[in-house]
Amino acid sequence: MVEEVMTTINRGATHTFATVLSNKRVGQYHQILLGVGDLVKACKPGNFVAIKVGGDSSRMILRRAFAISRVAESTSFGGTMELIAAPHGSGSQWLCSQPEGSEIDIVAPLGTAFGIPTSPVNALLVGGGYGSAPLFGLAEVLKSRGCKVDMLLGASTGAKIYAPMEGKRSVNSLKIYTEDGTMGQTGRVTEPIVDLIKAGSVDVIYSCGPMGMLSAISKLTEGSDVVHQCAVEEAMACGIGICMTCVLPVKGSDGQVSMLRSCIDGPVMDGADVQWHLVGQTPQVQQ
Amino acid sequence: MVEEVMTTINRGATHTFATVLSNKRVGQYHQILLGVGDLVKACKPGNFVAIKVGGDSSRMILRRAFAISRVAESTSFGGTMELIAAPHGSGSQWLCSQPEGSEIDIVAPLGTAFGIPTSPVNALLVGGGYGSAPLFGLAEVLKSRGCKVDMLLGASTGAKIYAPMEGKRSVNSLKIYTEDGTMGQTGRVTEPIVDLIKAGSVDVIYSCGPMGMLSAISKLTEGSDVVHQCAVEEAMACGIGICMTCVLPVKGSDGQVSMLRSCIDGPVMDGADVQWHLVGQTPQVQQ
Amino acid sequence: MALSWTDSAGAAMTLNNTENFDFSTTLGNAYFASPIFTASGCASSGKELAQFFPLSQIGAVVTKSVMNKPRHGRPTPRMAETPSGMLNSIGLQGPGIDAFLANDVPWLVEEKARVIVSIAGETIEEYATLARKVRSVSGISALEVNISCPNVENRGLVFACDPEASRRVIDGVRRIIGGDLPIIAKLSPDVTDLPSIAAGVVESGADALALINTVLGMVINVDSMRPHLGGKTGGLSGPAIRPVAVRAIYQVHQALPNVPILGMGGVTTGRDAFELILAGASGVSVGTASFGNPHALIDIQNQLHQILIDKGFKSLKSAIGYAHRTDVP
Amino acid sequence: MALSWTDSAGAAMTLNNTENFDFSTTLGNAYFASPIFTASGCASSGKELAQFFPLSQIGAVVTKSVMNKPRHGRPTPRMAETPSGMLNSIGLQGPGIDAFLANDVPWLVEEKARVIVSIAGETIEEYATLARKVRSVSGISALEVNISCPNVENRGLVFACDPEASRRVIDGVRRIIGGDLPIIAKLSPDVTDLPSIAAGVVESGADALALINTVLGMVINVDSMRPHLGGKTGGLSGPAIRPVAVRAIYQVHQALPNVPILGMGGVTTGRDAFELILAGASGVSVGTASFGNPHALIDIQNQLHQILIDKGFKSLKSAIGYAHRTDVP
Ligand SMILES: Cc1cc2nc3c(=O)[nH]c(=O)nc-3n(C[C@H](O)[C@H](O)[C@H](O)COP(=O)(O)OP(=O)(O)OC[C@H]3O[C@@H](n4cnc5c(N)ncnc54)[C@H](O)[C@@H]3O)c2cc1C
Ligand SMILES: Cc1cc2nc3c(=O)[nH]c(=O)nc-3n(C[C@H](O)[C@H](O)[C@H](O)COP(=O)(O)OP(=O)(O)OC[C@H]3O[C@@H](n4cnc5c(N)ncnc54)[C@H](O)[C@@H]3O)c2cc1C
Ligand SMILES: Cc1cc2nc3c(=O)[nH]c(=O)nc-3n(C[C@H](O)[C@H](O)[C@H](O)COP(=O)(O)O)c2cc1C
Ligand SMILES: Cc1cc2nc3c(=O)[nH]c(=O)nc-3n(C[C@H](O)[C@H](O)[C@H](O)COP(=O)(O)O)c2cc1C
Ligand code: FES
Ligand code: FES
Repeated sequence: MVEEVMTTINRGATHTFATVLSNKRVGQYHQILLGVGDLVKACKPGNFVAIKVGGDSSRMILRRAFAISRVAESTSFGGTMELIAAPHGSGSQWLCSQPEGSEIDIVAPLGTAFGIPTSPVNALLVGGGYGSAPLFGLAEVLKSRGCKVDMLLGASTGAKIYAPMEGKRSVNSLKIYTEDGTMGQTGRVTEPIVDLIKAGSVDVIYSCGPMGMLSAISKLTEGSDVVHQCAVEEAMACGIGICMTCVLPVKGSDGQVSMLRSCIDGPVMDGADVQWHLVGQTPQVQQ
Repeated sequence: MVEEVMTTINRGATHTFATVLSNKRVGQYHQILLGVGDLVKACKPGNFVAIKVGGDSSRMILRRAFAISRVAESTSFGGTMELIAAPHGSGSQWLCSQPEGSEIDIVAPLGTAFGIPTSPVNALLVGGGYGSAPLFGLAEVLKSRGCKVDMLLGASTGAKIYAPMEGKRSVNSLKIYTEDGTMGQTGRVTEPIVDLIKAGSVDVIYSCGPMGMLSAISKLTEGSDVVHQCAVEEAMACGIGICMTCVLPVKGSDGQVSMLRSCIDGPVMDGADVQWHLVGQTPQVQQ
Repeated sequence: MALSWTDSAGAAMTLNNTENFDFSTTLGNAYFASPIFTASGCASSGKELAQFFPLSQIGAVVTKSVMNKPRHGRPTPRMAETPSGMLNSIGLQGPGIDAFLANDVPWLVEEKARVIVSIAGETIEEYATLARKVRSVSGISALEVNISCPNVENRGLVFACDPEASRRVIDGVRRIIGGDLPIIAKLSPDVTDLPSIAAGVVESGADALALINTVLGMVINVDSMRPHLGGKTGGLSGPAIRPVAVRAIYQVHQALPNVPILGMGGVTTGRDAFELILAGASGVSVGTASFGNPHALIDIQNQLHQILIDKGFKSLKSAIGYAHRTDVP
Repeated sequence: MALSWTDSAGAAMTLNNTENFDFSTTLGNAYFASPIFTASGCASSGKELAQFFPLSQIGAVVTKSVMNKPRHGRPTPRMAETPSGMLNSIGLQGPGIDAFLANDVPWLVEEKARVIVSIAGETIEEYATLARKVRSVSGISALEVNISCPNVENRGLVFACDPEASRRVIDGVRRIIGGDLPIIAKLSPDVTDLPSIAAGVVESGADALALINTVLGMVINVDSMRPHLGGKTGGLSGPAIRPVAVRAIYQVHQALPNVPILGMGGVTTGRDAFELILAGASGVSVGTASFGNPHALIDIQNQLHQILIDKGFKSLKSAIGYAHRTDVP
């Protein structure tokens, strides 16, 4: 029997306005700092924000999802939230063009967060493109729990690597891979993972990036003891669990596959449960 | 036989970008100065401009029409065009919120112009609300041709009267009427016209304002020798003569009524020819 | 910038405190304190929206169309944004009627929400089965019968596109339900002659009509150069289709002035809801707007309430179909 | 900011100078150097757009549907902007076929434009009369038969909504025209089963299909609280309906892969034109987009040309219906 998991939305989720405190270009991305007040208290690494784009008379009617890169509480600005946004289509371009002082309409924090181990473990954080954004905040939390934190970042080209100076301080090691060799080593970020798993030097992998990367890592961890927590990226119409557009085939504890909403049962999911080979298909209903 | 008049679009019409040089609030209006270059050479009093509103991802797909208030050639900015815009709905509000330096997409000059008499005459200029905008430029031209220029401006309230200081210099007299008495005399701008016509002190009336005002003036001039040139305001989808949405019933020289496009056979039309009682209806086809 | 909806409780108070104005509506014999409802499939089963406002504050929750058996629905991608609209092809993913009635309805009832259950079947028999199961549960205000799904017995033709099949579905459901629960037949706009389909289902026992379901559309992904949606075609919703909804409601209200209509299609503001009511809607469902604004229902409800009062209406009911009045303008 | 269209002559040169790429298309036996046409009713008779670019530079000018007698059309207001779209109710205002053929066609021919004449009638007989008059004039590349107008002989039902009436109109026109001039039947999307209507008119002699005419819609003016348009209902056009156009073209191309389709509905950019071509259009008409951008046709033509080359197509023709290919993705 397919039993739909009745998840509820992130209890911290609030619909409010945020002020753009700064908007800087970093490589091919924009680093956008939002003043969001007390809402930061509810944000955890892995959560995302859904942003209304295009202004009042826009033809874009749906929100756009962005990972929360990190949050902070500053004395001058109150709670702040940082996003790393790629100007992709009209919506993200609009966001990236918002000047300091603009008010934007957000819903946050949304979705699941990366699970934090209760005891110190060896953690490998793997980020693809802007997928690195939430990993630095995660690294800080893991470090504070005594974990060893190694990080691998990959992208097609150097300008798509996001690795801020401050961020580097919170990891034990950082390796960069680009496909065109313009930064770090030439190749894919997934290449070194096999050996790390074999060597037993990794307990948990946290990943965020393109679906292809997440799926490849899931394959690599298959059969090993390594836990793989990945933040998926499916197109979302609502971000709050009411539209059923963002589903992924996920195997439950009973062995049955159901179509789970990646906005409320994700974006962070167990990579071993996601049925990567069924993405874009519909599993058979077993009764 | 209804013979459709095959008018062609204003030969000066150009589709180009203009720069917002300044945008000031004046009463309930915005006085917007655009840098438009050589295009000013083709602009005549009565012409209008069609402006793309809302930016690239707007749900507003049609241009908005605004009378060209006046044009000038300055040494520092080149050709400039001034508009007086009321923030009415989303499109005009967008225009009124454009900061200095914005580039806007315009098509101008469009439509017919006020006819200028070849000999000096007594001209009465009647403006309702922002309808006064093109009258000051017209007044200058008339003055330079030796005409006597009297002006009547009316609006529901004082903040809707547009009468710039410089403009007042180009008229022989200026009287203001407001319905709520907050500026000038209390009443409607049409009230004094009967006596002026009777007194024979007017040869031509130029009017611009709400359709009700234009229609009322046409009634007052009926049977007199006074020529009435009015700038009409019909909703326009294209502004360039290709959609047939902006039509008005107008009697031609053959006595037949046809539905003429107010964007290319207007906005300036002979008030005596417009069949005001048929606006919003369809005349019978006579064969 | 002040947010009207940060204090939704306060907002609701305003609604209740207005004397001399009656905001209530009825569909068949069901009474609703407010005419603003969720749209089926656009509020899941209610829990998720309850994070943003109490479900008891809106007119009713129309639940996602449920089928007899659990269903995975269509493959992803399931959505594409289009100019002022979106396409969806969910394919009626859901837990099946038994789990739904056991879990979701009791929860909604506990939340003091008015509940309209939407059912969908692939055969006329399935609709009857669903109706039988719904009848056995209490706390439900009305039954919405979504006949805009393909009829597996008849060339996959959508029920609501076939006058005869539409009639037979409603007839079957009516026999089971008896006279107690109002039946709302939800129709598709993708037909040549909507008023005649509407007349047919009313004759067969529908108490009210829900207009409109999504408009059939498609997007080609210009990168892959193939249909973008997993299900190829999808349903177009959102402001883009509002003129189609207004036309459908106006046409059907003109043909059947005594049949209440639950209107929907692109309603994003109180102004839009007012437009549908003037055209002939007795209630208004809000679908896609909630995706862009989780407080859409509350915002729309507050705005509509204010507009009706500002226009001088003494009740919502006196505004229904007001655009049809024949006195000289 | 550079404006691509300030030098439209230069832009056209680019198109001609590209070797190894064939941008041409055919509808029946008519050849067009470019697949981008005006849409009927959205370019008047051509003169007005000629201010912005030479009409010889686009694929063809489809003229405004002309009737036998001169016509005033519908009362104003005739338009309402809607989200990403607009409603129009022009009601086929025009000079009548005689004045049109005497004045407008010769002017277009002189301008070296390819001309497609669109005709509209209220009776089957009127279509035949129109066809007879058009046949007697030279310089016309194809005849578009707009059957989306009400049939005065049959309860005002729109011809294109009635399979039998559609067939009879096309049959009558075909008999008059003989085999020389391609006949393009323009269909309405407001039907339950578009592919069957399409098949009917093709059987009756249509060489090609024009898809889609506007979608029936309505706007209520919330100030007057009455229908906004003078004609009450109007036709919805613009980007809002593009997903409906893509679906219609895809469906009909699937059912009738050998019948050329002149696609239209919300095309504003080269990307949009490409989407319709992938769905199955052999040519693309641009309507409402010209209202917002007088250079829309030239812009779209240039963009489409570039997209096709960038995607590696050797000809426009090889992209037609490419989204239907069945090889594994
Ligand atoms: C949970 C989550 C976290 C994300 N985090 C980030 C981030 O930190 N930084 C960042 O730059 N981007 C992030 N994205 C991707 C971002 O949401 C898309 O780039 C954005 O939605 C594109 O919108 P657009 O209007 O620019 O593009 P368009 O292509 O015009 O968008 C059209 C539609 O497709 C959807 N869409 C397009 N691309 C994507 C995509 N890659 N993922 C999901 N939906 C998409 C849009 O939401 C929109 O509905 C995230 C997406 C998800 C789901
Ligand atoms: C020839 C001409 C000259 C004009 N000159 C001026 C001027 O100098 N200053 C000024 O403030 N306004 C002027 N207007 C009116 C101006 O075009 C409208 O205020 C504007 O189009 C409203 O657009 P919106 O999006 O703000 O309003 P909305 O009401 O949201 O517009 C919706 C649609 O209705 C049309 N519309 C709404 N109101 C009018 C109107 N009054 N006239 C024509 N179309 C309308 C819009 O163009 C749009 O298509 C002129 C109109 C015309 C036709
Ligand atoms: C994602 C999504 C899912 C939907 N699911 C259903 C459904 O299960 N049953 C149904 O009757 N209508 C369904 N609809 C249609 C809506 O209830 C509504 O009729 C339509 O979307 C038009 O309203 P809107 O523009 O406000 O969304 C769905 C619409 C959307 C967008
Ligand atoms: C103002 C206007 C007038 C139109 N007149 C006609 C017409 O006379 N004959 C016709 O076949 N289609 C007519 N159409 C429909 C268009 O040709 C086209 O099919 C439709 O608008 C969809 O394309 P678009 O979205 O590019 O405008 C008209 C459309 C508009 C907007
Ligand atoms: S995005 Fe709507 S349910 Fe996930
Ligand atoms: S506005 Fe299009 S013809 Fe006048």
